[in-house]
Amino acid sequence: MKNKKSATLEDAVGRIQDGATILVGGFGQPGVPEVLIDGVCDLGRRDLTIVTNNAGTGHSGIARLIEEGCVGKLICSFPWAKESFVFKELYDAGKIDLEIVPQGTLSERIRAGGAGLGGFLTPTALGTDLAEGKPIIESDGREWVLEKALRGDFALIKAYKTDPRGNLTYHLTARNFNPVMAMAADFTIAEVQEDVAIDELDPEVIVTPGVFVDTYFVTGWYEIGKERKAS
Amino acid sequence: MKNKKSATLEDAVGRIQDGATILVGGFGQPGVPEVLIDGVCDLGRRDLTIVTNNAGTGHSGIARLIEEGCVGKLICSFPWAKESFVFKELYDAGKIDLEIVPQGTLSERIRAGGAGLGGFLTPTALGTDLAEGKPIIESDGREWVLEKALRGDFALIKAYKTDPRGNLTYHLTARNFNPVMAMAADFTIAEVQEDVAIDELDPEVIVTPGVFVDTYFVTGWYEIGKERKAS
Amino acid sequence: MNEQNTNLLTRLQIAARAAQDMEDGWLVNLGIGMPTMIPAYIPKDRDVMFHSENGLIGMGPQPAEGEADQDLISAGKELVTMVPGGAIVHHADSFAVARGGRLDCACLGAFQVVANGDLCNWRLPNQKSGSVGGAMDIAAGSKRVFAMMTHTDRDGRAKIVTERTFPLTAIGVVTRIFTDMAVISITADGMVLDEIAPGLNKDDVQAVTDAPLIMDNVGEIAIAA
Amino acid sequence: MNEQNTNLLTRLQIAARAAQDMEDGWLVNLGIGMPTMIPAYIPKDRDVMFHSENGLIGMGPQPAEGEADQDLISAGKELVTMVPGGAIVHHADSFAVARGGRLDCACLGAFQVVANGDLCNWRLPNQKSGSVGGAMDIAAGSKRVFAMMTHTDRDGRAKIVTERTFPLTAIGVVTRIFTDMAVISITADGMVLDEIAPGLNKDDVQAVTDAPLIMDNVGEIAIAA
Repeated sequence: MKNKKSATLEDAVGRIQDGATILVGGFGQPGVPEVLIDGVCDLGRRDLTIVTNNAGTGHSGIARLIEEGCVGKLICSFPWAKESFVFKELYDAGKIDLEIVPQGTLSERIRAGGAGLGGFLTPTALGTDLAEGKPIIESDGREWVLEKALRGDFALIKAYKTDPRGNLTYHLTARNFNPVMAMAADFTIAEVQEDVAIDELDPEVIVTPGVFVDTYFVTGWYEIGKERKAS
Repeated sequence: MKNKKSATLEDAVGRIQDGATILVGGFGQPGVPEVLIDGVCDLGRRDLTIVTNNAGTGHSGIARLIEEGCVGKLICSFPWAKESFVFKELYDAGKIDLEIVPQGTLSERIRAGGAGLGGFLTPTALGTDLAEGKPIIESDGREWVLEKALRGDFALIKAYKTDPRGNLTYHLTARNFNPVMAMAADFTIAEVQEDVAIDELDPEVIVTPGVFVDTYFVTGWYEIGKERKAS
Repeated sequence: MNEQNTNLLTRLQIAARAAQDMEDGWLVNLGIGMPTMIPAYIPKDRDVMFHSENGLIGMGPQPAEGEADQDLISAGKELVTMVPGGAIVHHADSFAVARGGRLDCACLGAFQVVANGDLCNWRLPNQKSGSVGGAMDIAAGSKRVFAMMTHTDRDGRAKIVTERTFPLTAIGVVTRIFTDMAVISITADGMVLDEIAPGLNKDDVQAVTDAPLIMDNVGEIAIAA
Repeated sequence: MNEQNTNLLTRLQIAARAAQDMEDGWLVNLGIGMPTMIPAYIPKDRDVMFHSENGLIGMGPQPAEGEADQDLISAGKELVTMVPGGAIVHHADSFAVARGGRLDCACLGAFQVVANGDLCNWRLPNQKSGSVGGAMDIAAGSKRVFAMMTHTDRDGRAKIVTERTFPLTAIGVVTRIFTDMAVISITADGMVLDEIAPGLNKDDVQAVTDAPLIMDNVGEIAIAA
């Protein structure tokens, strides 16, 4: 049996190239794969399209990736938070593009991508600015917005435990977008707090089956949101 | 806190009326809520639309419901199995209607219903008899079948453990359609093997949050597929 | 209006009044700001569960000193706790709860509410972009939407209007409005003034409400002690 | 053809040949019938996981006497086991695996395969209804579809055709065909005869294949001992 473990951070993220579309887990700070993001920063990639809920906090995680000029476009639901000042500065300077997607639509577009669907009909955003340009479909006597599926070339996710096959569990609200993003990328990279032996995870409590995970990197527990500059 | 437990089987299923659309869990025999179905049989309801994967096995579960003349229409993916002879007899006699839906589309239509969506675009069945009459939508350079969401007035599901709030776990492949059906009904009724105290289920391993469950009935373990005629 | 300002409810008082409408057995989503003050005022004999769209069903109060977990936060990104019988789901499932008919009520802040229940709460008209978050999904999906806001803006202009000037969040979803002056229901017959703050009269409220109010049976808001 | 019947592969031999194509690390879905015979023949040094659409990822062989669990079955409704590192998911997630690009291969029985890869395997032409099960979803979603069947029907008619006479399951999905006579790949250039059963020659195969076969480089099927 092939063990999906990456021995080094560079092994885990090294195949990411300039211009890639990357789904990045997290809501606020919990569930953000900060170590993997640091790995991408260290690679110095450019023109990435990042799909994630927030526009980063302080100078760590997504904020660091933005600050170091790696991101060409951000697709998110909540860009304008006080703590996302790094994003605002680059956005105001015209150095980064932004697409705003309602949060439920964002998670559902990603799930649809993961489930091999082309899109879905949602009541969300009907009649609003955020439905502009999107097809409106009538079905069962109601109007719905047709939203398209969204996939990544890569997904960077954060999980709690893994086994050698990449079966994952999560921790509290650090779960958030991670399980749906794990499904929706051509190559899914997980950072995990801890890896355990093949038979240690109860098959009933696995949230992300290992078939969705291409490699994982073990980080141990760390305090989230701390600045960890170029390693 | 309100306990969602039904003291009797009749309490659990009593509000089901003639003509109701009912989602019924199970794939083959695992996960079929046989006790709840027996309860519906005992009520003598008529003209029910049943949404479930199979057309029943032998004389128990869905087969009993069909045999006793409760079912006006069956929506399923796999009607013609040797063990579904009861269904075949009534179908051949023109006493029951049938709608065949591909299995992945069936589970996804139910999930879409549970998720408040109107439908979704799928590659499944494109160009086949089972896409006849359904809208074909072009998106991202491909054609997709637009499938509609499917909800029930009731869902009858089978789970393993519950707490007083109706938080559910499942057992092996008896999970199958049950979690998505639990989401997609106006009133969801679970039969469970065992109920436990409020803090005994780890919040991380709950598969169906209790917010989707309206009431539950505790059955204990039983051997599946046995005939249990009118109680 | 200036002489009446002392009769306006405080933010806590608005939250306390809205809390009285939270029914036993409900699942409720709370927007950021004023709505997050609701839980403290819910009558103790009612079992109300809180849904936080980041996958937390059964959100509890802030943790005691030293008992916080960095991975357990609310949608407003505050450290929180979980009540017994809570559950964790992923984001898509969390929004399935919100859109799928299992959210009994969403209490949301608002910039403007239109007479037909249109909600505007995600972006200012002069901003080219806003932080929509989960507002549109939750507003569109919840069985009921309660809007919470000051009755007028800083310049004294009505926020309950007949035509909106703010970008739309969701069409016709608001069922009740809680302000510092009044409680107003949106019904098939129109906007009904249900209650007014002590010391105000009906005309005070209508004077700063663009939409016409039905004022046949108006009570007084009970102020929590 | 009668004198050649003894050279036709048995169902087990077809399964054994298909098993050689299961690559290390693959996730594979097996249809009912012949495909379920594949696992026993997979080379021991390869790690192949089996997906059963009823939510079982990591399906193992039938249980030993007395070790069956009534709640652990395959899509074919046989009692099975789970391998270490397996996982259980619900039905919608299971089909997300199938349609979402994570299923490396589906091995499915077939009534007819068209030269362009169209698969017909769910209903007979004279039946007004069929049991589609997960066939259409899995065929449409899998990275590769391997069709397994006898080369001809009971009346000796070709099942590999230029125009289908059976109801369609999925358009252009079949990538390889394993029959009792041959292994045939479907490529951008057309159908390629890769291997034939020992004792048969190329023309024997073409004679009972409606679609034209490219026969530039034909090997012999290695029969498992």
